Amino acid sequence: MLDTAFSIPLVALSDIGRVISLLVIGGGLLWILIRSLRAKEVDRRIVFLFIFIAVAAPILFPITFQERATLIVKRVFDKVESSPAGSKVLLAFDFDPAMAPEVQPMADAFSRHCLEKGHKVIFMTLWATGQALLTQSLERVVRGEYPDKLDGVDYINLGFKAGNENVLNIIVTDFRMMFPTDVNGVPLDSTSIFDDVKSCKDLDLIIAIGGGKPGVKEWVLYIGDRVNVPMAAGVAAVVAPQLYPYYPKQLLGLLGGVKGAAEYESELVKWYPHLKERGTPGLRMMGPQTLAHMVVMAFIVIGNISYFISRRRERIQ
Amino acid sequence: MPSHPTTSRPSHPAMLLILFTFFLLPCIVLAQTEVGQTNIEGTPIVPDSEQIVAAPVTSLIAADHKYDDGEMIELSWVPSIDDQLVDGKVIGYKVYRLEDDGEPQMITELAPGSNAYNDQSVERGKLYSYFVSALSSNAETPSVRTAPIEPQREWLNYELLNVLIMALVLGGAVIYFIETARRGKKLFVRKIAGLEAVDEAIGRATEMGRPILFIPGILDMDDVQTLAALTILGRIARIIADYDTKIFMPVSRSLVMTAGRETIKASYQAAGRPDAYSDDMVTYITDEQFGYVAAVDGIMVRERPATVFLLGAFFAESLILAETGNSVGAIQIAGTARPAQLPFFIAACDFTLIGEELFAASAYLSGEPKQMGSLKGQDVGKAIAMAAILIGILTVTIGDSWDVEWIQNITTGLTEIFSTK
Amino acid sequence: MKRQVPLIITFLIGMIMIFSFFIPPLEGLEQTCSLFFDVIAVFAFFLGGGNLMRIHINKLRRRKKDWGFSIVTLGGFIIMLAAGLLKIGNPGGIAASPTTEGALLQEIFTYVFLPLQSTMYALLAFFVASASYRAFRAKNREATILLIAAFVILLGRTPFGMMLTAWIPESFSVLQVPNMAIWIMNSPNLAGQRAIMIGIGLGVISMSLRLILGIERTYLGDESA
Amino acid sequence: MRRSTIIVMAAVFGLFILSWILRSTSLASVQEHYLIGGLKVTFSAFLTLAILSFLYKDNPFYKFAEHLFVGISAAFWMSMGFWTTIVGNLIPRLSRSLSEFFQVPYQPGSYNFVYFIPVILGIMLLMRLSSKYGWFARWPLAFIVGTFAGLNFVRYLRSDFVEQVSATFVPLLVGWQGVGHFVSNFSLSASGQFVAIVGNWVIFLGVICGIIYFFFSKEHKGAFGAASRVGIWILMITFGASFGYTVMGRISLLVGRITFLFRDWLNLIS
Repeated sequence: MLDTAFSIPLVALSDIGRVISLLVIGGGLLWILIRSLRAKEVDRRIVFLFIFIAVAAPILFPITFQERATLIVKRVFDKVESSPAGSKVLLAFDFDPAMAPEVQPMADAFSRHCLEKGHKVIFMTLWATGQALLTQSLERVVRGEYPDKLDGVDYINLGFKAGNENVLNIIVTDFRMMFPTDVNGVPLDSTSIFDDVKSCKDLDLIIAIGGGKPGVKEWVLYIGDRVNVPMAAGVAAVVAPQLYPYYPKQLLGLLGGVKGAAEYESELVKWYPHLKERGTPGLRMMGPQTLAHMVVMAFIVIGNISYFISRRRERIQ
Repeated sequence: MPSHPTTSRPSHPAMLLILFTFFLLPCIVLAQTEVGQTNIEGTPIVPDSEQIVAAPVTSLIAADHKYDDGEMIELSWVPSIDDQLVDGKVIGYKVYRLEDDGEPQMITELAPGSNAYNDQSVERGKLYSYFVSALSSNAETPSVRTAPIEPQREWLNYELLNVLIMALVLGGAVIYFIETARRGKKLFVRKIAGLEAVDEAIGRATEMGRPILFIPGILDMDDVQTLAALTILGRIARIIADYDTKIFMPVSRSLVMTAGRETIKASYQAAGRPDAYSDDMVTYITDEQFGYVAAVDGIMVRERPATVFLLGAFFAESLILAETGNSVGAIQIAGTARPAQLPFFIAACDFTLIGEELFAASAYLSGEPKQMGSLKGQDVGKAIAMAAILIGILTVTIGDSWDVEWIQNITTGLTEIFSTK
Repeated sequence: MKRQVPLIITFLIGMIMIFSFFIPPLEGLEQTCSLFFDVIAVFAFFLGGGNLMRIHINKLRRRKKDWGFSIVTLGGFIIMLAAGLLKIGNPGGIAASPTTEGALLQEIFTYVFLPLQSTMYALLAFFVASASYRAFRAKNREATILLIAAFVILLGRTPFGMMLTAWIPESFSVLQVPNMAIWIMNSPNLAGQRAIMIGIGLGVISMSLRLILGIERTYLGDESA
Repeated sequence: MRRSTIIVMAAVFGLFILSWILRSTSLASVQEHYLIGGLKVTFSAFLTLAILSFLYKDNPFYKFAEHLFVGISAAFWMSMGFWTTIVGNLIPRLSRSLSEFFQVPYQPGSYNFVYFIPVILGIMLLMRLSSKYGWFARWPLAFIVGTFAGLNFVRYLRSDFVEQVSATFVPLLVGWQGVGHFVSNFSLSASGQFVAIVGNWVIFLGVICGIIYFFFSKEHKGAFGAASRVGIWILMITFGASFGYTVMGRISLLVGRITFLFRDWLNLIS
């Protein structure tokens, strides 16, 4: 905790930092624009440098924005919120460390929301690299924040199995054939959460979090379309557009990228204000995102200006 | 299952066939399957007067789950009238089962408000009857028992009959046109922009004396895009063998390595130059996506290929590879059926095969009748889709706006054919 | 033997998979095949490891260019393999999950694998920018359409989009940039994605059919082998 | 090796050793094994920067990181596959004594012998490593191709063909209430008829024209050619939208990495 005496210059410092970084980025872009007007292309390394600054500066000197949940996100939130306590929710962590910065905030928000509501949560992953992440995030979110929730009763970690969509093809009719035990070797039959769960048909909600293959599409193809269980998804922004055809018939809602996570978080802290202290990584990430977006857009504009100028010169010659 | 009224008049005989099989057959089957209804003889246990007694559940029905291997019996009932949120006497339900008229055994306990349960622990060849007890704080009121029922095995999942018929129609069309083409009929395939450039791209590499890099995506042999890429590789390797250019193919799956070697070897043999082939042309890197990308990026900047083919299933690496390839000045021909990556290929590569074009490419390159025929077969599928969409949209619009019943019926029928839930 | 047997296997397994979708009693068979596949997939990982060893040992032996780095690969491979297969340092012993906190595998994962993988992925941020500058140019009508759509969505995903067009009254709200972005996602994007999806779906269907029927057999190599 | 290279390498190593010492001292009060803790974070940061250095140009640090990555990842996949599938799913079905050794619950069953089939196929796959019996690998290959061809055939047919067709049945007039109403409300809300109707028309024409673009067996000219051109425009909008939507995701990955460098390594932010 900082003293008030300390915090004032610090606030000022971060303000100065913000101004300076904006000046650097703005000035630099102007310089590139002028170069482009003289029909000189800039080296791609300079473009790289700009993105680095645009992302790094708001991390050092945070900028935050307000978010409001759009319908496609709100529907997922409402489903989790309106399901009766004790509903069985499957959370699939189908991502790897590389994708984690983008989808981990969603995974955390879903886990917290389900546990707050008293749902029973089944965790699993189709990615070998997802299991290590799942271990970490259970340690941090579930055991760290909800120590009174019991393994095997309120939640269970099935871990990873090799075989991609084949795993889904089996659990759609039988969990125990694929997962005789949970990740720690405890037989499913001895856990109360699996008492009346034989297959995916017995779940109340499936939330798939992913962004690659196997991912949400495979969940829809192999599970969602075969069983009558509502399904929602949180995905990396890159795959969200191609999942739109599944909404709202095959997917009840969809969180796309960090913005989706930020929207879900904003809804979550509105209903559960005490979750605010646990962190809202999605909302926090929107600062660097926005600035970097502006830089990318500036580059598109500058690129086109220089293209038109060079084309006109060619024509004149 | 809603039955389909006869008011719709499908013009095509095939459509008529589909409608017939899809709507009539299930009705027949439905009529035959047995439903265990509530047995009137069941008598509730008369409880002590001090006990808080909840009214029993009513209308308990046990029915075989449709279209499975006899693995499930579905129970449904109307909850007890004392089952209310506020001041309700019911604190839960217990489901009991009698196996072949044996002793009742509790199989599960359910929360208040429940009105259904699926018993999945049943076996074929045994008779089961059920009753459900409403629980109050200190008493249990059983319902009447259901008549014994046996879980049934069904031999065909009629809910999926429309998919089966569609499979037969599409499969039939593909096979029919393959046969037609084999009998020597010339089939037309439209130009595919990216492929016109293949010869030129290979020629360029030959002139510059620099290698050609072929990246078959990062998925295994279980993905059709990888297989399509290998088919195209077969054609490209043939040209390369003729030109005597160097080809290099780093892969991220050991099975793809196996298949890639077989493919290139076969092409070199077909070109009459088996001696020029070497196993070093295809190297396995690692299964890990970004480990692979790191290595391929390294290869690109060190080997400086003149031409890069990026054909197959790509994910996030698409842009990393395409931009690195561009930075070393390579001509790049890309193609994938992953819609998410197409924008990056379109932006960063010289030519891009969009979606299905990847599958069509091998047909276009080879000109083999079997491939051309299957393309034509696919087009039949597209025609069916377009016709269905056209009719569906028209009837939905007219039916909704002017409330014409028989047109609405066509919509319902068409929706039934094209949906599976 | 070399060619006929594989073709028969593909045909049989493919047919089982298709028919078990429609015939409930075959479901068990389909699932057993799926489980078989999972096991074979693990052997494919082993084949991959074997190939990796072979390639890099070869490189070392022949002193090819950059052979020194092959030592790094082999070293990393062997250490990680030992850590994983022997569960070195796993606090829970042999029964515990291989990724238990504190196990050597998990440590290497967190401090070596994770930074490498996520940084490699993060390179994309840079390449997106360089592609925007270099490639997103209104060269022709198609490129211009792509550019405009990209620009609207980009703008709509930032708070600036809202700020710029907040003055537009509610009855024209579709012209506000964030709403325009939503509309593009829900209408033209959906249409395009669906067309691609249907096309690819048919492509997959006919390719699968050709494989099962043995019409497509390039992946097995050619007759002569 | 050139002298300048050696100087650069030495300088980089010096800096990282310095960072290790600094990091360890700052960890000394929190961790028991602060030297190792400091080394782990510093090494992670070194690898992160080594990969980023590729953006400038190829260099030995990148080569080191690349080769290390390849080795480690291959072994990681092998280990995970072994423990989860071989030990988790195969051994419990094959052998009681092995199950006891690995402490997994044995699953007896009278048809368990069939699980030797994948083992045999798997071993055939490994024969690929031998040049003489390599052709045996075609059997498991055929098995895999067959499995997925079959699985994909029906699943794509259902979810990406059949379902998508019926999902496109959208009304071209949504609750028509006259021209006045139609042109007076351009909002995206439920009452905005204009937007809803135009949207559905776009879906209708877009899907049809898009499919026409993918028609291969008919020459694209005349009305068909015009429709196919509209199709490619729709596809271009789709790709543009995908690109725009994706940029944000890509940026967040970099945010993750830079946060690691600033927070875990340099301790600049909390």
